[in-house]
Amino acid sequence: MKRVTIVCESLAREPVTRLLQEVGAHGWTLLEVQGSGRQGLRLAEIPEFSNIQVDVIIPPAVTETLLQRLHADFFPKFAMIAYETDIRVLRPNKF
Amino acid sequence: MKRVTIVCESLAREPVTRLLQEVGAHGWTLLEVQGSGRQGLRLAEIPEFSNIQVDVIIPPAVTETLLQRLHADFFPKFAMIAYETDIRVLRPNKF
Amino acid sequence: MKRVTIVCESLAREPVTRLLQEVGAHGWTLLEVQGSGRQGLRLAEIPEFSNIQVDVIIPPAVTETLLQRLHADFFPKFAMIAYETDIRVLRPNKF
Amino acid sequence: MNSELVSALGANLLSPAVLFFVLGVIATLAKSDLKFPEPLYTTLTLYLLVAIGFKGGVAIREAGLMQVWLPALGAILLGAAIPLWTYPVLRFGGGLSAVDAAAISAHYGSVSAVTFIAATNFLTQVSQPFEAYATAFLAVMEAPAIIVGVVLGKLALPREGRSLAASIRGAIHEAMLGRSVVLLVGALFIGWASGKRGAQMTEGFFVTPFQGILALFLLEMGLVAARRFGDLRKVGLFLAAFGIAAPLVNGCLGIGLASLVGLGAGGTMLMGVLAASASYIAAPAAMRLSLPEANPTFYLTAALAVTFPFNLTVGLPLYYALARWAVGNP
Amino acid sequence: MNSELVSALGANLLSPAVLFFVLGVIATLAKSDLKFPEPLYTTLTLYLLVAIGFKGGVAIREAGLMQVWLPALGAILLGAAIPLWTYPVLRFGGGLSAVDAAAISAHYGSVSAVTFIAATNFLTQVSQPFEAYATAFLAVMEAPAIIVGVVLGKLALPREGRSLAASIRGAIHEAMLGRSVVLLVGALFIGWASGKRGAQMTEGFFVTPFQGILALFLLEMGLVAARRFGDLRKVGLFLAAFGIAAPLVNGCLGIGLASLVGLGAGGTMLMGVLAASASYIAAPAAMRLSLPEANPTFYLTAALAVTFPFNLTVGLPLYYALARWAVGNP
Amino acid sequence: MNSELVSALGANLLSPAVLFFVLGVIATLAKSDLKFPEPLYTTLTLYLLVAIGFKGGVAIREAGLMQVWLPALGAILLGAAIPLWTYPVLRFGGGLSAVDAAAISAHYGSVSAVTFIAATNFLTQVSQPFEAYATAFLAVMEAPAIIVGVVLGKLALPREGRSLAASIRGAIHEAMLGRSVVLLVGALFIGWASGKRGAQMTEGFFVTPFQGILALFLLEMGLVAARRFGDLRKVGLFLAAFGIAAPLVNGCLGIGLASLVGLGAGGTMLMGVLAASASYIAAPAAMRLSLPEANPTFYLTAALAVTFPFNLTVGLPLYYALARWAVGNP
Ligand SMILES: Nc1ncnc2c1ncn2[C@@H]1O[C@H](COP(=O)(O)O)[C@@H](O)[C@H]1O
Ligand SMILES: Nc1ncnc2c1ncn2[C@@H]1O[C@H](COP(=O)(O)O)[C@@H](O)[C@H]1O
Ligand SMILES: Nc1ncnc2c1ncn2[C@@H]1O[C@H](COP(=O)(O)O)[C@@H](O)[C@H]1O
Ligand code: NA
Ligand code: NA
Ligand code: NA
Repeated sequence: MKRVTIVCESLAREPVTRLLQEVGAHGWTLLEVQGSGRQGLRLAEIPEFSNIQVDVIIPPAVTETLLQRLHADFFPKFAMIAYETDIRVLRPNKF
Repeated sequence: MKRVTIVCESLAREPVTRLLQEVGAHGWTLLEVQGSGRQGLRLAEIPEFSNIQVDVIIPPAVTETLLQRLHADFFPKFAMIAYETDIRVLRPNKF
Repeated sequence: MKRVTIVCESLAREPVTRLLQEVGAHGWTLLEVQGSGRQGLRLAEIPEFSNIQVDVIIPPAVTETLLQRLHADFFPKFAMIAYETDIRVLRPNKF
Repeated sequence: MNSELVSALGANLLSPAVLFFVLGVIATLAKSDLKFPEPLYTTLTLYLLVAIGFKGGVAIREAGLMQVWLPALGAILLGAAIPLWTYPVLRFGGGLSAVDAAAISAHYGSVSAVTFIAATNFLTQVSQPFEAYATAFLAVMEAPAIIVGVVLGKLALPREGRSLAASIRGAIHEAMLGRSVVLLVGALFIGWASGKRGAQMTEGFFVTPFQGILALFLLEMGLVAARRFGDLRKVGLFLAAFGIAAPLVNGCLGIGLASLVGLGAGGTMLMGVLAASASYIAAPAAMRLSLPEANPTFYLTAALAVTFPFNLTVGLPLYYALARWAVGNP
Repeated sequence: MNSELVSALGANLLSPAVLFFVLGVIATLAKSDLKFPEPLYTTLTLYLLVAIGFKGGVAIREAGLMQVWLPALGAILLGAAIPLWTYPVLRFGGGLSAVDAAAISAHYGSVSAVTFIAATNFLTQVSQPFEAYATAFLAVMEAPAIIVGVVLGKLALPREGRSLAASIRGAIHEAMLGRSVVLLVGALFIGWASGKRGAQMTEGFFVTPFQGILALFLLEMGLVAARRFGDLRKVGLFLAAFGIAAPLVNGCLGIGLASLVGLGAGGTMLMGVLAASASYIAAPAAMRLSLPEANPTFYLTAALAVTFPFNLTVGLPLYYALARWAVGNP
Repeated sequence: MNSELVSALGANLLSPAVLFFVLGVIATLAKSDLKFPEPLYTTLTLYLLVAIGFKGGVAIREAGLMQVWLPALGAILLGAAIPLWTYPVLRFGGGLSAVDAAAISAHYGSVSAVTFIAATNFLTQVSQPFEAYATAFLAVMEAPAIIVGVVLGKLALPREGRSLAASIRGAIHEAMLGRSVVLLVGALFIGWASGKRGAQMTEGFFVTPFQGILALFLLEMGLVAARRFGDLRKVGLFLAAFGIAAPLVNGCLGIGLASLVGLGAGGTMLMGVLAASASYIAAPAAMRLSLPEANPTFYLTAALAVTFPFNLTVGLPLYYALARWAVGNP
């Protein structure tokens, strides 16, 4: 199983979680985070301009679709990074 | 070394950290998170009904015990997922 | 690509992010976390005595420098753990 | 009584507190992204519990414990007794499983502090004096029904590992040392110990902004409650009807009891409100830990999406009218 | 008028609100680690919007809708019209790209609630009565310019996937159901519905601590604005100058309009302030979602690091002097 | 004096502020899950520092700087001098390592703002007028002992990489630009600049709810302090005794100094409280960064689990009695 982690500006919350549903993820976990990157510092002081991190556990097949969609539709618009980690889950049939 | 990540309803906080101590973990890191899954949306608005994520670094041997205990005692009771990642730690003798 | 995760007392925030810049990281993501370890419980109640987690994505070469610097200059001074995970990033040229 | 009821209803529905609740409901239904940060929720509940507890303690000091013990005992018994009628109704009338019936019963025998606070606000607004020491009844009514509910539920489950006694100990610990009871009972004691002097010193914080803060908090409650409206379909018509019928019945029981032990119109209404209200924080938390087999969708939806809004909008003026009629104060 | 302007300027610069703003700026420049937690920021904005909205609603009830509709309509038209002059100036005078010019125009046609609130504070301080229902103008002026700005920007972009109509619908949704509009309009309605009674009940929360809370919030605004000072180099001299010239021009337009529709000196100043202020929350959020091609550094730096501090310190007394002169109240 | 001490002690122990502190202690000891969210902690400290600083600034403006400079200078010298006696006692009497002795000394020479605020509260409660400009002493006493402590500690350590001068510069930066100093000194200036006018405008926020907010904050401090009680075993009896003896000695030093420079009973008590109090936020943060070799368990437990509760409950009335005696005001 794979964990895909997306760190992006919090305004992307709605579209990102909608995308996760579209590609077939059964859930997600969301954190409010601070960050620094090409688009500068985000201190999580004003909710509209802070960062979120979304972790989603999906089967490898779904990962490809998800990363492609992120690449095509999200990266041009939002301050965002995404990466994938190999994980071993308990109760894999859940995801 | 392994990192086990547990995402669960915050009411499980006490029992989960107690379990970690029982299986011999020397520490843990805890985050307040939001989430969506089979048991619906958890927006982290009311502390009693929000989610936490617990990360624990343990040797592979301990992982098995931990995952088994989670499977037997926790999964039937709590909204929860758990997964394991391979990591390389600095100062492994600490864990 | 590698993800290095540092969990440490929040007073180390300034020096840690400065170090990341020095070793050449192009960004970082920071979370406020609670924790338990050798130095006791940190409940994230008083900001001065709480914990942070810093995740940084860097090429493998940089990882070594970073971990060495952490080991030499930070571990003797601060309550801190650090570990590394293999990840696959979207748009690797960004990091 | 009728025209009075209508005017009380109007006054309640046009009070800022209720209107902010409605705003919260509308904002959620309109899919606005309005959301209170968790620390604000926690701060507001902390404030409301401490403020109401403190003022209640000062009132107990003034009234003397002799005035308080009898109705408080009645409140405890009433709380413990409510599950005894709701359980069979839910189990056999509604066809719910034994654990679910037990869990829901625990919620309706226990109390909602916010409903109580809104009721004191309502009484202030209609200029009806009331026994401020009634906060003591709030404090003692949270736990009994939770314990009874856990016992009922555990009896229905196959006995395994943890014994019944251990479960009940767990539930008692939860019910006694939960955040809300500690704050409420602690503040009651502090109010009692520091008395009028203490009340004067803290008036600018515990009294001056109280009604406004309550209004703000009810905005949040509107957001939270409306997010559960979608689950109404899942719980079915029976439970939705129960969520309105139970407070009506329990409200009458509370009002009857209060007029028996000799409370005035204000205190009688408050006892009615306590009986009518359903817990949606303490009881769910206790159920998750002591009766995890029960389905949270049932008890949370009934308590939060049906009973709470009903009591807040229509219930308060109704219990008030009934209380006035019961104490013969037309 | 001159000596009056000087004394109003002094009074403003020595008011706690402005001094706390300056403290925030200094703390950031001195590299102090002072930082407000996000929930506190959210709570303070929530409070300020609800309090000002509620009081505005009470004022509308008292004044009657007949008094309000005409200037409100004027405010809407003014907001929508401002981008029509700022867009060409930015595009052709400043050489900015079409999307950036459109996005910045949206910000200057829209409004800053905090600037408005600081203006009411200023009026209270100089004991100048004002039409409290002016909050209604604040509420209706947020959206129009945002929509106009999105249209201007989209027209300049190559047409792809999402149609212009869909973008505009998105922007309207953002502008209408964003947190700030929901809170402000909701509180306006509640103030209107609960009237004087409601005002009395919540006075201890919405009025008593208001000025102090505003001062605390401006400390945070000083921290936030000063963090953008470093970007001033990136945006260039033209945009910095625009950030001061635009509010001066728009302020005059607002004051002219207000005196035409017959507002008093207070209301006239407030209309001037609304026109002069630039949005730095609602408009940026809408631009990120509806016009992501525009560079946030431009619009945020201009609105937050130039226009907001300028209006708060020098602008308020200036618009006040102009408003008094415009209504012939020397 | 004796019977007065007893009655002042009783008044203090039954004040809401102290009782809420005790509630916090009990809640932690009873293993309740009561916990304040971090943003609430931050907000409460922010409020208390700004409110006390602002009022102090207004008082300085009224008293004139001529009144303030001499006792302020005394306060600075006293703060810097305290480590000079505590260091040898801890090092040679208690057998602590040089770094630990230096770090603990820094804490006891520095000050606790919350203890000071509780003292002003106490004085208000017993209707004792006091020099409100004493907040200036609080502001200037935070840094000196921290710098002296770092120097003492660094001298004892083998010289490596970073020079002594660099360490001290680091400590000064920490001590001068830390959150608490910025807020306190900033608010002092603002109070001074905006004067009576400013005080009137913000009274509903900085004065009206002040005592209640302090009580709520002390609930949190009770939770926090009690969590350290478990470490008392680790630090040993000597340090526990030091945690009570040091404030007594330092309190007398402060009271002696204050009566020399001619402060009244109120101001004398406050100077005593400042000398007696031990820092538990600013000093620990500075030590972690400038003297990381020192063990935090020692200084935090002594300052937070011993000295703070002692001063709050028994110390305040005691220093008050001593101050009245010292200024010949029986
Ligand atoms: N190298 C990195 N390591 C960890 N997080 C990063 C890194 N680069 C960017 N981020 C995160 O991604 C967010 C958006 O990145 P950017 O678009 O580069 O500003 C930043 O605010 C950080 O939270
Ligand atoms: N596929 C998933 N990816 C990431 N997090 C998940 C996923 N499924 C569930 N979770 C997290 O686990 C919590 C409990 O899951 P559940 O029991 O399915 O409601 C959710 O609230 C999420 O935070
Ligand atoms: N075994 C572990 N697993 C996960 N996190 C840990 C572990 N040990 C320590 N930590 C984290 O690292 C912080 C510092 O650790 P320590 O220096 O051991 O107190 C703790 O507060 C935890 O957040
Ligand atoms: Na009930
Ligand atoms: Na404008
Ligand atoms: Na001291």
